[in-house]
Amino acid sequence: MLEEQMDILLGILYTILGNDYWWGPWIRGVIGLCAMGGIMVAAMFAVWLERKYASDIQSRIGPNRVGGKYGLLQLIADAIKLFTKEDIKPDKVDGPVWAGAPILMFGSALLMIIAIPFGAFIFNGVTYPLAVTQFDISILYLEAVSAIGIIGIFMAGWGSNNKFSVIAAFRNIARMIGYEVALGLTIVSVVIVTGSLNIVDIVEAQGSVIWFAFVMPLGFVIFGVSLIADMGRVPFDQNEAEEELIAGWGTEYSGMRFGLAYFAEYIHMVLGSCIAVLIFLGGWNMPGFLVDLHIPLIGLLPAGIFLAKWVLVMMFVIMIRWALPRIRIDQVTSIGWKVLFPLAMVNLVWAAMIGLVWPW
Amino acid sequence: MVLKNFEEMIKNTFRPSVTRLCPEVPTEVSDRYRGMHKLDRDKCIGCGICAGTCPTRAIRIVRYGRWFPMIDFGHCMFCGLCVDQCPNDALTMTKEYTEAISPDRYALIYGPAQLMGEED
Amino acid sequence: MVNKHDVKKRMRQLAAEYIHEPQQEAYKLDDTEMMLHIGPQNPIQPGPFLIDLKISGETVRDSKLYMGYGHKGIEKILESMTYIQGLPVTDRICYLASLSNNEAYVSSVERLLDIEPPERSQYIRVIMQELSRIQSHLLGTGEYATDLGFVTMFLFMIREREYVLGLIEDITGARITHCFPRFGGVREDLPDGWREKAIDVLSMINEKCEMYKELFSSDRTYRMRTVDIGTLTKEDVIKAGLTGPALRATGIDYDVRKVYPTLTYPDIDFKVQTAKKGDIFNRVMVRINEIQESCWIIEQALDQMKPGPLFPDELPYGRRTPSMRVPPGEAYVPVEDPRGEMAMYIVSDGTDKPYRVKIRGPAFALMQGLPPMLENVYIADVPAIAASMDSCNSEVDR
Amino acid sequence: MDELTVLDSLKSQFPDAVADALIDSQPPHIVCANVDKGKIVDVCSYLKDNLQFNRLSGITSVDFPEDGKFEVVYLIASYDHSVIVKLKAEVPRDDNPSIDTVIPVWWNANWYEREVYEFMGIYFDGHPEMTVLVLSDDMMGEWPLRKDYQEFPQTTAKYPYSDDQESIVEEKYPLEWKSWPTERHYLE
Repeated sequence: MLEEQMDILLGILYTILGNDYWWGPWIRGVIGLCAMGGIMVAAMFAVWLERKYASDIQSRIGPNRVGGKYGLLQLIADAIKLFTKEDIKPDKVDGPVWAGAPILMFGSALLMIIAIPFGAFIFNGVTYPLAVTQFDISILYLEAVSAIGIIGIFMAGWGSNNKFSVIAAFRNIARMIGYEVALGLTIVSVVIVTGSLNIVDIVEAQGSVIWFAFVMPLGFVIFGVSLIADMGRVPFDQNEAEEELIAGWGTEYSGMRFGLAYFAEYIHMVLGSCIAVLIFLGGWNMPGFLVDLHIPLIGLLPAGIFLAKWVLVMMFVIMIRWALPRIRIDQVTSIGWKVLFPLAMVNLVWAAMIGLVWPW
Repeated sequence: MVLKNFEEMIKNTFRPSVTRLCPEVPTEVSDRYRGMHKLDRDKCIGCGICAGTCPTRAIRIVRYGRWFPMIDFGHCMFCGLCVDQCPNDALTMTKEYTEAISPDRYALIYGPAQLMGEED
Repeated sequence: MVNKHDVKKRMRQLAAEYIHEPQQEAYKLDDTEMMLHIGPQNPIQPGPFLIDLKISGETVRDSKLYMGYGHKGIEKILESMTYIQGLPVTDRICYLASLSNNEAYVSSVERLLDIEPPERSQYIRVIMQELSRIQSHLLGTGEYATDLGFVTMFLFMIREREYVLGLIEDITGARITHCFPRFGGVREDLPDGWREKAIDVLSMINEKCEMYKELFSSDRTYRMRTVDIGTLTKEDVIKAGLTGPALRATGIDYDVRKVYPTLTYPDIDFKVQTAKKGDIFNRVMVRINEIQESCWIIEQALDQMKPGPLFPDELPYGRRTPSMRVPPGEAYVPVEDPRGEMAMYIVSDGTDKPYRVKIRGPAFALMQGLPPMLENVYIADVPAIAASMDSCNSEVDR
Repeated sequence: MDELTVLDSLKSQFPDAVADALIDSQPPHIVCANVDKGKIVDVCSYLKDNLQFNRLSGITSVDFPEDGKFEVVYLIASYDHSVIVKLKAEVPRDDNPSIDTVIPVWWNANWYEREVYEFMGIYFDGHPEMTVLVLSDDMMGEWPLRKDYQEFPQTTAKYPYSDDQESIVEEKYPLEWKSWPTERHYLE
């Protein structure tokens, strides 16, 4: 009885997946919508995790009222508050630039979604990555699109007509130039080894041999530091250092405009963690010490593995924020150019040597 | 290196939290806590020393049968000088402090009856 | 009916009247410079004050300090109150050091009255002074850590401070405004079982201080922000007349507890904590060392204490200090506040109210010495330097 | 360096300018002296250069309207020894009371002098910026710490009744003694 039903179900799945017509725009569209909604939920989860984990670190209780004992729905309450706030537009801001900045930041974060595979679905031995699109230069696309958000921050700083905001915007640009180079070079080193700019290929390359975090640990550390700098989190959150610059570029924003920009930052953090998992931590592949168990990778299990890794990376990023003081902007740029950039070059040479013998 | 910090933070994650849920779990105050006043009807002689010594002039002597103090908790700063100087130890301080908050400042004026806990 | 447009117009007029071309030298700007007004309301500040920074890029070229946003007129208030009524007012000079302020006031009045508290009271006052120092340093260092973006450290220190406040509350009955010493003694004796509780808490704080020191000195990002930044030399501190940890961090072992010993400090064995370089890192380290030294002082005081009266026998009133006439004269007794030398210069004319009270606070000198330190530093160092001085704005404004 | 040395040195160096020099009987044994108003900078620089008084602890002022004078009080201490010197300079209480600044001697006299000026109205000749420090700009010229300053409320708090509220309370507690207890209980 059960077997019959399973057969019917598998038959339907096979028809859907095996058929190019179905696997074409429709499925991708559905995945895209799911990813869109999922990323919002994930960002809300990130905010909740940040607050809850920070409170654990600091011996506090944290959110505990809205949505049960653990305050799971706290962010919904916050969102309602932000939506219903008065939209205050300061008198002397540069209107379109000021109003467009949060939209641009949010948009750039959303643009990244389409290239990222959020796990995979394995059926009949065939891997179907849960990505909206699969194109050959997806990692390059991600790099390019994520940099658009920085233009948004500069627009916010400039359009606000506020000294603190403009200082923050300049700091952001200076930091971005310093760190985007190292970030790009580590990604290039991964690309050299795998010989592909497609994230799915990179993940599959790690599945067969070993994760890139162990192949090039130096590159992984550089990537991690640059990524945190890219996300703008402590110790690299000079662009919104509240003790120095009040709220940095966000000084003149309030209500949902602020909420949008704030949310965009968290989406950025969520997607950044995803990228770290994908290109250095093996994506949806089973961790090495569990491979011997021979658990068959079927169905949505890979997506679950991906999710678990993603949560761990997020927790690490959050933990760093609460464990370290902020460093100064001149130190940030000098670390970027004098330490990370040369090391990234060294890593590039190392990757080229690995690439000669890859796959082992 | 910064690893020491990471270690300390991760260790701290597993320690119990030291804060408490505010209105649900009451604050533990010490025995000597200087909260709102309590007046002993039998001991008070209505001398007015408390009113004379109050730095914020929150105490006033009024007629309630005999002379008794009346305290404005909106002005009281709980320094305890009135309690110290009370010659008959009629005025004491309790651990109660939540009642000293009100949106209506006139509700904070406690007459002798309220201080003695006799009515409302 | 108020028209919204009219309100806006009026506000613009007011703004135009208010924003005038400043005449002072500090406001003349080059093409590459701009003024950054930090304050009077800013997240970095413990109280309201205004720093005008002349910045060029990320570097501060010049700075100007404006005080007085929290002026309370305490000196004038004290003139209009009797001596005992003035005691709770001295709590409000700086809420972090209210016990030291009480002590400075009470010891000056005791000089005028020519009475001396008995030994037990003196020991209790020593204990209160040191507890006050511990809680002030914990909060001051925590606030400073926040200004570096190290929020967790602030919450750690607040957590420990809570236990110290609990100890103080057990004795005085209040958490921050204590009003505890009296002329010639103290309000109440130590409660039963306080000694054991205190020793537990103090040893815990001692351990935690070791942990803080380890975290502070091993953390590279922290050292990058603090070592060799905001350095004060010996000449600088002598010029600015500083006292307290900011002075001792430069290597001068000047401590009011040693130089003008009051109470039973001469009987207690303690070391004046100093450091060599006088930068931010050293100032904070001196503070944490002082917390440990204070724990040691309290333990000694608890051991040396003997049972006895709280007030001298010849004093007729004890803790029921009435409004009384004080013989004419002048008194000035320095006391070591958490931030430095605290003293009140009290002039009495023989009535029941002080004729003049001058509050000489340590934060006044610290604030005055701040603008020269802010030249040619980065903007990010401004909060770090200002917070490492641990100055209390409320005390400067009074 | 002890109190007697300082006292003798001051007396011998400035026989005319220093008067009523004595040592306070109670600890900390402060050396008190009245100094001629015109000689204050000389005495201060002598103290700093020859007796290591390198720390100005504070400058304050006291108003004596009956005697028609202000006293400017200099509290001077040192990082090297434990003697405190208290110098008093009398300034006549006329329309423009003034005294010389001691900023050339001690840099940190700046704010103390500004404070004395805004509160007491004693002008310090030669001070680089004699502006308000803690008061607001429009209070300049009121000299709030002078004894004849009228604006300060003599009672720090008024009982918070409006007239109608007073009647409500009176209904509840019939007040026969309405005035505040103004008599203090003195203890000689």
